[in-house]
Amino acid sequence: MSAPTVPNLLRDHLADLAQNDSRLDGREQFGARELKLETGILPRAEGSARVTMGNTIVLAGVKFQLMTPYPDRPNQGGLMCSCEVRPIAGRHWEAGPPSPEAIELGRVVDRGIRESGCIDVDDLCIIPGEKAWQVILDLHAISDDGNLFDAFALAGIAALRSAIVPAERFEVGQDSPLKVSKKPIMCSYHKVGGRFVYDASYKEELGGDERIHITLGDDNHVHSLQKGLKGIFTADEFEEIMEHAKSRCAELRKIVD
Amino acid sequence: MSAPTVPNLLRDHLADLAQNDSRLDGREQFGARELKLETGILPRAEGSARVTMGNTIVLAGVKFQLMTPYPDRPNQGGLMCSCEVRPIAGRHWEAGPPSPEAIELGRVVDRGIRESGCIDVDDLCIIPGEKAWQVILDLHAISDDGNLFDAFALAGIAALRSAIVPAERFEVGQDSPLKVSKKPIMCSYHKVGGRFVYDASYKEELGGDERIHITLGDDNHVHSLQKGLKGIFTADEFEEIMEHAKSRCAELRKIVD
Amino acid sequence: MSAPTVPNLLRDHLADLAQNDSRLDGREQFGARELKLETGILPRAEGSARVTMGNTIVLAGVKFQLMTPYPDRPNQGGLMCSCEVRPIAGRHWEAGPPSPEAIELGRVVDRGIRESGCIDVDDLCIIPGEKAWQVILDLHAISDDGNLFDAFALAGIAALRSAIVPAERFEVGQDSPLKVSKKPIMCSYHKVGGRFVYDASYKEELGGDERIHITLGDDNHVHSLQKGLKGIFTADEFEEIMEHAKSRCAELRKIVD
Amino acid sequence: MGGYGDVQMIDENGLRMDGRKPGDLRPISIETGVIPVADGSCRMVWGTNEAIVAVYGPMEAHPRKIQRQDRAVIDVAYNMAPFSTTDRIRPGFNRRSREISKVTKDALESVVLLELYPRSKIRVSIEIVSAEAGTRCVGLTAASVALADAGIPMTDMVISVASGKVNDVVVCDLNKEEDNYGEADLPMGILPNTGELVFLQMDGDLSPDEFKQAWDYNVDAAMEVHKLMIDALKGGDN
Amino acid sequence: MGGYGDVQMIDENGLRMDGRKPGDLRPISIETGVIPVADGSCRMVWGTNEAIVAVYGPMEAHPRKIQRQDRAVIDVAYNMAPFSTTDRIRPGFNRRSREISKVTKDALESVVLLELYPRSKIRVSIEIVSAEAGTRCVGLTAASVALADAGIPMTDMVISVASGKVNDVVVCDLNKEEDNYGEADLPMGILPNTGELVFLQMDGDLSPDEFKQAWDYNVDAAMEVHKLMIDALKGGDN
Amino acid sequence: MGGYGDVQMIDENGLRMDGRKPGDLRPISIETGVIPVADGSCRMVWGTNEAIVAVYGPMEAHPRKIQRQDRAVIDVAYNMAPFSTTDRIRPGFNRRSREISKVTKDALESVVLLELYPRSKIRVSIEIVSAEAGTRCVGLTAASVALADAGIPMTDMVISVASGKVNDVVVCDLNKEEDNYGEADLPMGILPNTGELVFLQMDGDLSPDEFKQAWDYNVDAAMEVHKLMIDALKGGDN
Repeated sequence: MSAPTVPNLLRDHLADLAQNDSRLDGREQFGARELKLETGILPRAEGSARVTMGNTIVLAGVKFQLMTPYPDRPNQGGLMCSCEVRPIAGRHWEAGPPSPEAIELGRVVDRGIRESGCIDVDDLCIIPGEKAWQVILDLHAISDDGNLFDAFALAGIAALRSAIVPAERFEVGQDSPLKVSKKPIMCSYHKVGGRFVYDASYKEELGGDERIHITLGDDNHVHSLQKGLKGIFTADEFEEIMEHAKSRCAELRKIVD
Repeated sequence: MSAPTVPNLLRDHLADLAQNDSRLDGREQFGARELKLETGILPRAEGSARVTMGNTIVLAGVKFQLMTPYPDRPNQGGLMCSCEVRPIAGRHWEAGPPSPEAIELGRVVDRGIRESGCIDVDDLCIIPGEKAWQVILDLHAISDDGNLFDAFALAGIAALRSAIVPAERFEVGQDSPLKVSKKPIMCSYHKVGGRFVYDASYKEELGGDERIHITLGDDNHVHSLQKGLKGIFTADEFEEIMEHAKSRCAELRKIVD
Repeated sequence: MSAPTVPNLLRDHLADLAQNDSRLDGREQFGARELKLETGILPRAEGSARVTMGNTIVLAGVKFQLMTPYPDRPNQGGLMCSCEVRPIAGRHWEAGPPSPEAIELGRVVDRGIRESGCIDVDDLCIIPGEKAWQVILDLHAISDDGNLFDAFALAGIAALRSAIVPAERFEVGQDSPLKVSKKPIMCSYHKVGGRFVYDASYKEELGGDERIHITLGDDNHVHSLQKGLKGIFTADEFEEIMEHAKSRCAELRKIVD
Repeated sequence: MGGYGDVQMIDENGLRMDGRKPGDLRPISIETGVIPVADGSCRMVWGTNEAIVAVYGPMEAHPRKIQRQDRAVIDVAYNMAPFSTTDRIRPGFNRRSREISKVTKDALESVVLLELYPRSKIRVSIEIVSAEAGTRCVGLTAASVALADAGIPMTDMVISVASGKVNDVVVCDLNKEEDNYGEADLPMGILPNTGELVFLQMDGDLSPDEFKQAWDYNVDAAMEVHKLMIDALKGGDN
Repeated sequence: MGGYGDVQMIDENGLRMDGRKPGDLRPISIETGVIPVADGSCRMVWGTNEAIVAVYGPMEAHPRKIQRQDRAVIDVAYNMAPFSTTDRIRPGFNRRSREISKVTKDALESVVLLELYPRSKIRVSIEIVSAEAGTRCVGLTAASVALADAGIPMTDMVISVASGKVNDVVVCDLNKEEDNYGEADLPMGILPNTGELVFLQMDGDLSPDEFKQAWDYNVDAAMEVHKLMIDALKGGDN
Repeated sequence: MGGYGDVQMIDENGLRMDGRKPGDLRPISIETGVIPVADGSCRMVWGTNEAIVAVYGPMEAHPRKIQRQDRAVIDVAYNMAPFSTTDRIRPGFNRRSREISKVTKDALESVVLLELYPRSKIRVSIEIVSAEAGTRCVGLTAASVALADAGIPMTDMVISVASGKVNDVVVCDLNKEEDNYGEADLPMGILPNTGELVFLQMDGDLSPDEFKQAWDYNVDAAMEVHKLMIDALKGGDN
């Protein structure tokens, strides 16, 4: 992502709105944009999902490969999560090697899913020491109007939960659904106009400061956190968004089912 | 290749010449530059050729490696064609990763040779599933005064036809000539001054528009086509150059013998 | 390293000093800066050394890996020497792929150590054709005030001589000291103010011309030479610095013990 | 072209494995405005292919060295998503994608009125999210729809179709198996109003007569696709 | 987080394998001015971790496109030396290092008075020459000491500590085995004067109560480290 | 230097495997003007080595940052063609080629009158199309001929030769087997008119006496090669 000069007029406007407890599109501080989740939409992928959050659209696709287990973990397969934001997604995304922003995006989404332990890598073993499944989750942005983090995380877990292990094509047994035992959900907050808002749009990201990403699992267990960008926050601010994340994650978890 | 600003004076001059059915060096529309083909000129290569077309000079060298056949094609070896234009070849060629122009050049020449089926990859198998020959054809430009495509294609097929399989050095049998069953020949045409000409010089390329590359095999079978660069052409224009290509390829096919 | 414009004032000043047989810090032509060599300073490395030469500081660390011997050398392990100068070492060193200067630096230091034959690669074999040690010497600059070449070479041989082969961790026998049979020592000379000086500082390098690196072994055998940068020198000049190198290498060889 | 094998791809009635006659196209659907943040966009589903295209611009061309004083440049990035094929594709540099990006750019620059936007850049991003032979054709055709959707003036649309040969029979609009086991592939880019060409590739083996048949199939198919494009653009400026 | 296993990391007396109580820090030593050619520098030894940090600048920001008209930028390069770990690390590009460099930069830019140096760059180079869990914390903390050593004005220092969970016990300042076999890792970057945060990451699994305990350990530990930093800087400008 | 082995490379009469005496050069032929589109060029065949060199310029130096206000820079690219050796060389980045390009540039910049062409660049491209030990010497020597062919003013030519040691005998101008199985290699770049040096490398093991002998062989050989160069340039400006 190219670094746009900080747009001071936009910052001022966002600060004014915050004073009146409003946002560019009229949402409340923790209001969400309209959300749509569709699965099974990519014919060549073994699992797939499309998430639409306002004008933000992302795709997730799951593919499988056979791998030889690592010598020190002969009973385990692997889960890989790869994240690309290509120029299609917005005029601020450019071709070339991944920017620091894109690397962070991919790693944070990956950690949220992986650290929840939703995929049991022992289940992916076919013949110990010889053959195991590698599950590859590819996240692909189509339209970036802000908050790619949450859109990717949601599309990712939904695609995994829709995936069929293609054992027949690889001649190692019968096809069966991939076992996904948990539903890690990410909620992201951006400091805009001096306070944290939920599900920021691209313009709010552009005129905002730091962001915090929270991934929660069942029983509100914390699986992953990340603070990004320049900015200072207090323990009280964190506690406020953590409270919101607990209720919002619970809502989203139902949608994934 | 760096993108020179379109030289409008040159374009005008080329258009004037075309009006009078002439070219910069006095050739006719489909006239060719003087051509020289030499083989066996590189002592370290198993097959080699040098092609000189006017002031354009290229080398081709063939090397062999042992490979393990791909699991799904246990009876096949491989043919790889690699094409480099390094700064030696002209002041408009620069060091660095291959430009889009160089990538297109390599892929078009490669397809012309590969798609003709002139090398039977089944013949390259030594022990099914275990050992096969990989034939590597490297094309190397020395002096670029235009039409590298045809020079590379001609040097390539000639080098392959001169190649000796180095079985003794690899201790897998007796040396023998590489079997090359066909003679695909490429003819290239550039739109210059509003009409297509054959065997364009570098200045004609610089002041011209689109180009069309035609590779023909025995009995005028078409093996490969490519239109390159910005430009529109009609079916009639294509038919005219296809007719010329048929007769010119027949001439060149004799030279390769 | 970025190429600073040649600082003409500095060159003039250095020429004046040379006229009076002096140097920026008052040293004589062949005077050395204060030298400190410490070994065993990196807890995670199997061998290590820190060399301080005036304000120049470098680290060397030795690691071991198991390798499969090359088919044509079934009884040999390997020695690899890798050299990095990262931005920490000075404001003139920048991030990114290694500059031509850094590549030369690494290759010259590597050759000095490798060509002396101080590590007998036959000794590194564990099971012929199956398992051998690969010794990896990593050189890391911390503070560059000139003459990284000599600092790296000295740290490198000292780190190797302090290394313990970690056979127990790899379950292939008992730990034992790495056998290092020779002590190659490098001395570097820079043409500064029209004459060669020993152990140049960064400012002398900046305002100087060509440099010559000499690596000598036992009995003054020559193991490696390199002339770097633009500049012309005479046979007499070379003989003079070679004489100094013989005596200085003998001194340094004692320090390594 | 993977070569013959013994795969039978045309049945005793002259029909193809998916039931098409030799000259038939696969089903095609076209949708515009699918990317809210883009200046123009198109989703084209063609058989099991799906291409999504965004157009951004005209915008300032940077870096400066790609600028042309007298016209705009088109920057095309064609890419296959990792999950678009049976075997996953590793992301990253890829000569095939670079070449397809270049020939697509060459074709589009032939019809866009570039001289209206000196020193500008028009960015065209083609993502293949599902692939089933002929993706370069689908991508190029969808790109011309997306340019129209963005309101970029063009002399004509570009429609791209690939005919080829399987079991010695010339067929229109190769599907995946026909592409894998067939003997030739001839993709063309055709201007529907004049029948002129801006894109042409071919590889394999076609006799002169077969070549003529494949060419004609492509031209006829282009006219058919053109109608669908006009419908999708609702009587727009083509 | 490598997951449970059967490794017993807390003994019957509630002590950790290296003898620490759950809330204890590893031994820490701090030294400044260790790189003669740098504008500021710090060596921090923390357990068996050793980080060496150099600060260069403020200097002209180039290439031009990274310049900001109204403030300085900080360019952070975090790197692990090849010999810093049990298994050698291959030099070169590495997504983990890029991400740590970025979050470190984000944290430091939150406290440095950037607007004092418009159009400038401050270069911070962090080399981990010995690694034993928590290197990102050691690097960030040492970087804030090196910035102070270079005389760069800051609103506060940054102290970074990681607490986590092993054998279902929350512990402060994870060591290598605890990091490998533990169940969670929560690194934070704390401003000692206000208790505010500029850096936060976490992965693994923590219940709400465990999370609270780990957070509190980090805040307390930061105050302890702060005293050592002040000593090292000899009552400097923090 | 591959090390001893038991390979016998000097026979009972003191002759080498290719029949040369210890001080003899391999056969050398030199041709200029071999690249029609270049400003100067040279093909040098030396034993089974073949180097082709093109010189372009002086021309505007770009990118701007490589420009020097007071002189020209020489941009040298040394490359071995993939088919130049028994085992094919993969094209692409290569530390050995980078280092040889650099030392060749350093040697040529020592003799070219750079200050005549401020802010300019002279491009020297060296392609080794057949390799048989000593390619860096052949490339550097051929480059100085190509510069003369381009009419670039120089204070002197550069002639480069490598002597070395095989079976404990010092020999001139190592061939491939001598280079592979020999014990030392000493390439030097010599100015024939003054005997000064602009290029020097060495690796292996030479006693002080052996070193002296190898050095003398190189100086004598350079004078011999110089005559061939003058002939090739037909009494040109050297």
